[in-house]
Amino acid sequence: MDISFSAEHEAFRQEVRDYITGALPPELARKAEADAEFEHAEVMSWHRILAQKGWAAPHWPKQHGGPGWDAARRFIFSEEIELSGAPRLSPFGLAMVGPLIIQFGSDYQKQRFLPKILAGEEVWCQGYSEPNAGSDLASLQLRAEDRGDHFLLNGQKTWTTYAQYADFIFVLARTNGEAKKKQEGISFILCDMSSEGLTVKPFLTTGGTHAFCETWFENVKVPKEHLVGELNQGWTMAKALLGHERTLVAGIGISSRALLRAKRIARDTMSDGRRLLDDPVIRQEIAALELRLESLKMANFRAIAGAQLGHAPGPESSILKLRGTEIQQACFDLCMKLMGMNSLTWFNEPGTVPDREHWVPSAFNYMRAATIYAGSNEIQKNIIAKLILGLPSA
Amino acid sequence: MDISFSAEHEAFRQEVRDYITGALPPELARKAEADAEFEHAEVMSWHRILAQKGWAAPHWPKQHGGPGWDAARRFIFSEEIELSGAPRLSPFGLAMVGPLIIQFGSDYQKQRFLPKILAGEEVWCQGYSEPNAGSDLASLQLRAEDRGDHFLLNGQKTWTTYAQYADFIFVLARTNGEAKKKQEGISFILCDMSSEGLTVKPFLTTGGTHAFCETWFENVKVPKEHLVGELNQGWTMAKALLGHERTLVAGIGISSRALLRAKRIARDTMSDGRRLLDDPVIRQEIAALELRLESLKMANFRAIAGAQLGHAPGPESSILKLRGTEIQQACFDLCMKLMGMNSLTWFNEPGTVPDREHWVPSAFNYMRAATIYAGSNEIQKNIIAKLILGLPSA
Amino acid sequence: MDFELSEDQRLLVDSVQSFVKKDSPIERMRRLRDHEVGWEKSTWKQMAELGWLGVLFPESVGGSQLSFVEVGLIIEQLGTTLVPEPITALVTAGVPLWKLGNAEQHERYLSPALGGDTSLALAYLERDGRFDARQIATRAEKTASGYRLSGSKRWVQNGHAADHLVVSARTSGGPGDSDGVSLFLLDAGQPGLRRTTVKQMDGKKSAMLELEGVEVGAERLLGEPGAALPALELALDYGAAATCTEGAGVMQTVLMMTRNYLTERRQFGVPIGSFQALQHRAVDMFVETELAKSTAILAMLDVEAEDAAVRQRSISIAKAQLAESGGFVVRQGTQLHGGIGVTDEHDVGLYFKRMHVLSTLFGDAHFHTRRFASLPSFTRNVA
Amino acid sequence: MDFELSEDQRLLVDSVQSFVKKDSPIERMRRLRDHEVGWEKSTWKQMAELGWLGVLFPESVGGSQLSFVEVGLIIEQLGTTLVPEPITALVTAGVPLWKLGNAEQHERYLSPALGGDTSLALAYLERDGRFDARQIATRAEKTASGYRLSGSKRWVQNGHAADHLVVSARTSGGPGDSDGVSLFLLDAGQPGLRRTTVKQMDGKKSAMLELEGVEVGAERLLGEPGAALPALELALDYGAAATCTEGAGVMQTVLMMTRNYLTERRQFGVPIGSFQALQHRAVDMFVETELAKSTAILAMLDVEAEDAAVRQRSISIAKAQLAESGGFVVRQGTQLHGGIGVTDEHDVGLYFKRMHVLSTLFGDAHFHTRRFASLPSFTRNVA
Repeated sequence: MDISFSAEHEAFRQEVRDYITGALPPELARKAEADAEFEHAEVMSWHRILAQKGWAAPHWPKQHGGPGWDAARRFIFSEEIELSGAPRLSPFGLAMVGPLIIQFGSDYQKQRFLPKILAGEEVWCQGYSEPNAGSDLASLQLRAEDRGDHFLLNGQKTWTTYAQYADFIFVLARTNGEAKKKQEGISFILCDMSSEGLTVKPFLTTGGTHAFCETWFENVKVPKEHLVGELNQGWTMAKALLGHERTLVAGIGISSRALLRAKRIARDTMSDGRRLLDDPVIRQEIAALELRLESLKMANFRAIAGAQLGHAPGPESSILKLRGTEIQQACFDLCMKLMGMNSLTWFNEPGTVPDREHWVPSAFNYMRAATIYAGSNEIQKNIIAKLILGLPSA
Repeated sequence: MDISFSAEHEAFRQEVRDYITGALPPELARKAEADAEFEHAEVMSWHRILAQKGWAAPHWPKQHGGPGWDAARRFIFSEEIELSGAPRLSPFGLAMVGPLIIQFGSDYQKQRFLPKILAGEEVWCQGYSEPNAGSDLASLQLRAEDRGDHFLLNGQKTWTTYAQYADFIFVLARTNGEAKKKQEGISFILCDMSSEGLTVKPFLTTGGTHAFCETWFENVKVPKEHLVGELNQGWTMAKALLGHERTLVAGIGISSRALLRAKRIARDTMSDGRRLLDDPVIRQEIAALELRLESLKMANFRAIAGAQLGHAPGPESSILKLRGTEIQQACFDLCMKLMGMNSLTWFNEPGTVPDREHWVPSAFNYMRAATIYAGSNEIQKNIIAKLILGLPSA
Repeated sequence: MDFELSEDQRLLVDSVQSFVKKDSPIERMRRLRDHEVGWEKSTWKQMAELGWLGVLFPESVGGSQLSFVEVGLIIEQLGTTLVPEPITALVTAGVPLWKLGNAEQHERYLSPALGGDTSLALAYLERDGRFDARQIATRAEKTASGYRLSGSKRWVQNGHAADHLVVSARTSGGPGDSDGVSLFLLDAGQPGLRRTTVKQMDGKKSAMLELEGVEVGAERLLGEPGAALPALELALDYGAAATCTEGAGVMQTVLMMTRNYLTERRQFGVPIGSFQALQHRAVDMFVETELAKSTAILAMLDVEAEDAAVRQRSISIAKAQLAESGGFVVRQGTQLHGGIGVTDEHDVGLYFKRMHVLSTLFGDAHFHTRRFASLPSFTRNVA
Repeated sequence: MDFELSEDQRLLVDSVQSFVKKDSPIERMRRLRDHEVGWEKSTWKQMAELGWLGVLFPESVGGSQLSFVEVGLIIEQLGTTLVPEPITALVTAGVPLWKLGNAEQHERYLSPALGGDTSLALAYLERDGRFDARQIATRAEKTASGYRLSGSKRWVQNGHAADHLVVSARTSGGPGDSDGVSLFLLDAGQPGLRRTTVKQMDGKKSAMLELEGVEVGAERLLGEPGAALPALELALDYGAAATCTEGAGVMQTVLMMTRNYLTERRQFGVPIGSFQALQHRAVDMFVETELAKSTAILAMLDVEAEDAAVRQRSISIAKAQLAESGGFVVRQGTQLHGGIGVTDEHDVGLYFKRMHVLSTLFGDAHFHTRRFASLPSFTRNVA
């Protein structure tokens, strides 16, 4: 057994760190330092920088433009990006539909879509949830009627994050309303956002930033060649997509960065004539959270080591999203607590509080979404109860 | 609004406190000081002392030998007994079957049973749960066949606490196996423990003390006049019994006493060359628990004030058992933590640790039962979800 | 012991409930959070006419001097729709003004506020002070005709809109000393006073103050020089009690909002409120709400206790419980709403934000737990 | 990075698993807890013959010097049935004996223990020391021929049965000093040494020691006088690592026991494991178990780190996590078993008790969280 990254991996980490420091444009670096929310254009500019380096899609195979990294390198890269505060690239193309197309897509789809995803020339969003199909995704209602050479889409998707910027959306749509089980009769379809009949309404998060949208489809035509996989096999596609990169969902770097921020706030905040960091109660509280994060990191390392050997994700990987998101929230809760009255600030009031604290309240608010999106933690627990613990269904 | 007990009530508190100090025999007082487990005979001797004073059954009406106290006095009395460490009297006669007989019993039952319960001359135990009917009490299987002038009981009861000392047991038994709903067809029956065919096997708790028993009924004859209420109305009886004294279930005095114990342990334990009580982290932790207890106490006061006015128990009373038992456990968890290595002690090793700490590990272990017995906290939550929040059934 | 409302109190609660329903539903707060001031003078005047602003203060200054219970009941109901008018600021600035001020000061500064014609603010927080009113560096130097104030104050609730401000400054001693804290009355337009309006997370506004050699006459001093700390700490406990009652209103609202959502929202063919794990979470929200409501009553009653140690103990219990219970209730309320809970469009986020602010104002859980543990009552029977 | 077991390690785990199944199921521990000693010499010898006692130690003293990973794997499996033989005591006493002892001391005290002919104990805790090895008042005065030891030691694990004891005492300095701590080798029957056997909560036995002027020769001193603290602290970290791995075995067992109970126990006509609130609780148990298993690996590997600060950091992470996760898992495991969970007849209570002991031995969560926060790594990039 060996718990440490190899010398090669550590050298890689240094390379990544150095690269980020050198490549991140000054304006982005300033925002990164404050953990400010990046504009979409800024994210895409960083995407294109990484793409030039060949690092935009760490988990794509080499023949499609990936860097050919192992699981450990992918983890290190992801952690370093998170630690640096640099923009995190939109996952919908790179981490979701891209790998699915690589696995199940037609040659046409591969040629048409992959290069532009990789280069950051086309932006994607995800059309899964609907107003009445959230946790119960299989109840989705968006209809895709077969009209010979095309599908005709009618219905609504919600939580279509960054749809306002997207060139394409991938949707789960009902292609057979008469299937016995809800999960059957669903297809995975790629749709151009500029299609006639497609409208998008973005709305604000509680963090005060734009992320989610609602997207309506009214007689939207989609060519047949935009079906991924077989007709009515969309559920299988969706499950395959979920299986990608399950070792990166803990957000270790995000939490580590937030925790370091907490310590620095505690260092720079006075209370009772001493640094808050030197208040034994505060120090113990910060330490307790860091201990939890370190524990999760170890679980994550186990998962990576398994992936390195090509093993299927073990039980330890199923806890990463669950505890990872809880710890991310706890880190921002802690920052808020340490900020005291400064935690009342809002991001559109620069100068009110130190730069380091400026975006914390926004993140604190929006961070509540972490335990909701990508399968709420309640749904995660249902799955673990059934699949790992083998507990009986209700 | 007024949050404080009246001067009269405060005087009553002092009277109770003085009385306990004077009346508790020295040997019991010594055990009380250490929170040692009392022998059954010791509990009964204290029962008889209280009975002579007329205080054994605070919540019985005057005509049956109760002291005629209001809800506030009953709370104060209960709290002071808990705070003193004096034996808590067995509830099965005084608090459970006694009030039920007063409410629903026949004249014969009242005359036959109540005086001896009050005087501590006959000991009772409870026969509700069965091996396959715990949380799902309505599934009970103990049969009581109608044999003209008597019932014939066959089956088994479990968690018959203190059955080894009991003269009588009250049971829920199935008198109609063909009722439509499980809750129907159950009767509430009083049974002499010396009956032929009745056997008891006591077993140890994890605290190392005797409490629970299993009790078997093999063709046990019970005279018809020992049926309480109507035939097949046992479920109504059981529910009525649960409604008694819901303002005393939080165990405020128990937790207060355990918390004071924790503070004294912290005062007398050295760490890093100073008292543990002066360690800021420890002090904050004790304070946080005391704050929770004080909050629960306020909720309890609201419930008492309502009962004083004869109101039906409000929503605040439903939380008393739930949070009360959690806080009781937390208090003993805290004592154990403060004891450090001394928490490894066991009660049959006197002299190993200070008297104050001697029984803590036993109580810490057995205290786990608090969130299980008298309707597990999970069942309590089910009830609140349905009855108070009105959430839909599964 | 009696937790029943009197007939008058019940009527008062009814009237506030009908006000929030009719005149200030949550949509009003939502609209006003983008407003420069964040609240409306007409509504403030309406509240004064309803008799809500003066309940705590004596008749001599235009109040009805009932008790803080009435204030608490009003604020609790206003909390159910996050009504933005600055009543808590009136209480915290008004209390030291009332306790330390002379008749002239009362007439000039307090009475107009109780009449709804002006509003007040209390400026006591500084950068390195955290929640401690003694940790101030602002100085008030004696001049020939009065005092010259220099320093800065932060997060002055309603400081952006107040006509008059009660400002703490040292007339002697250094940061952390109990003696030497004085309170002064400043006008909003006082020369040398610079106010910067800040939009808070909860949509309310406050002000950062710079005092650049503000010259005031001796008649602006409240009470004896250097002796204001007890009244100031009393004022902060009044403020804490107010946040506890407002928090009770917030929690009760989020609890019912969540309960209703669980009942209406369907997934997997059933209301999600039929899922046991969610039911139990809702029950925990209910339990925490009841605990916080219970300690809010404690705060309302004991804030007026004669013995400062009794008052501080009860306020710290209630404020720490508010933070714990409130934090839990709004977090779980958000979680149980799922995706819509983290959109700005849904109301639960407004309550989430406000609850964080309430937990922080006048001392967070860490501050109050420590204060609780430093009182003599904590080691009673242990010494 | 590699968490795979080697082929040899896998075989080792298999052999321990088959041992606990066949030779030492939980019933054996249950029987032995009423036994005067609490463990059996024949089994101890058997373990030695299986090669389990010497894995950590060099071949020169009769060991096989693999690594602590092998020790940890053995102890983890032994933890699944609470096997009572004193391996952790052997490790904690054996490590300083190995590190500081000379060849003669190794031969006389260490080798027989590794051969299963004797057992060892480490006596370092005192009344006012809590978990800190430096806070000791026991003194070793220099005599003509060696040392005279006076003082008392508490909670010496296996101290009641050990043939030889490694005992800490001050040759200089006072409580709290890092310098001046020395370790001595005592025989069980040493004149002036009084041992009182104590039955612990978890059914194991330990000893309280009184050292009433115990005279020993200089050859009983381990290493240089006054310089033993680093080796002693190393030994305690080995002990902590051992409790982490044993705890992992305990948690995994309670998790599976609970899972099985939830699957088998029926109420309301269905298995209670179909109730969502109980399912989610079981999932939380699973999560905590996985976290503790992960940090147990960290402890196993880093306990042998050359840099003491790295070792201390990893051990403190693992030990604090053990306390948190373990406490949660056994509490919920008990709760989900309902009534039978609090009877002495059911096994879950045995694991509940042992977990408390494991959480406490070699420093509780409070101790390790504080140690973690006092290491330089805690303020790296923050200074």
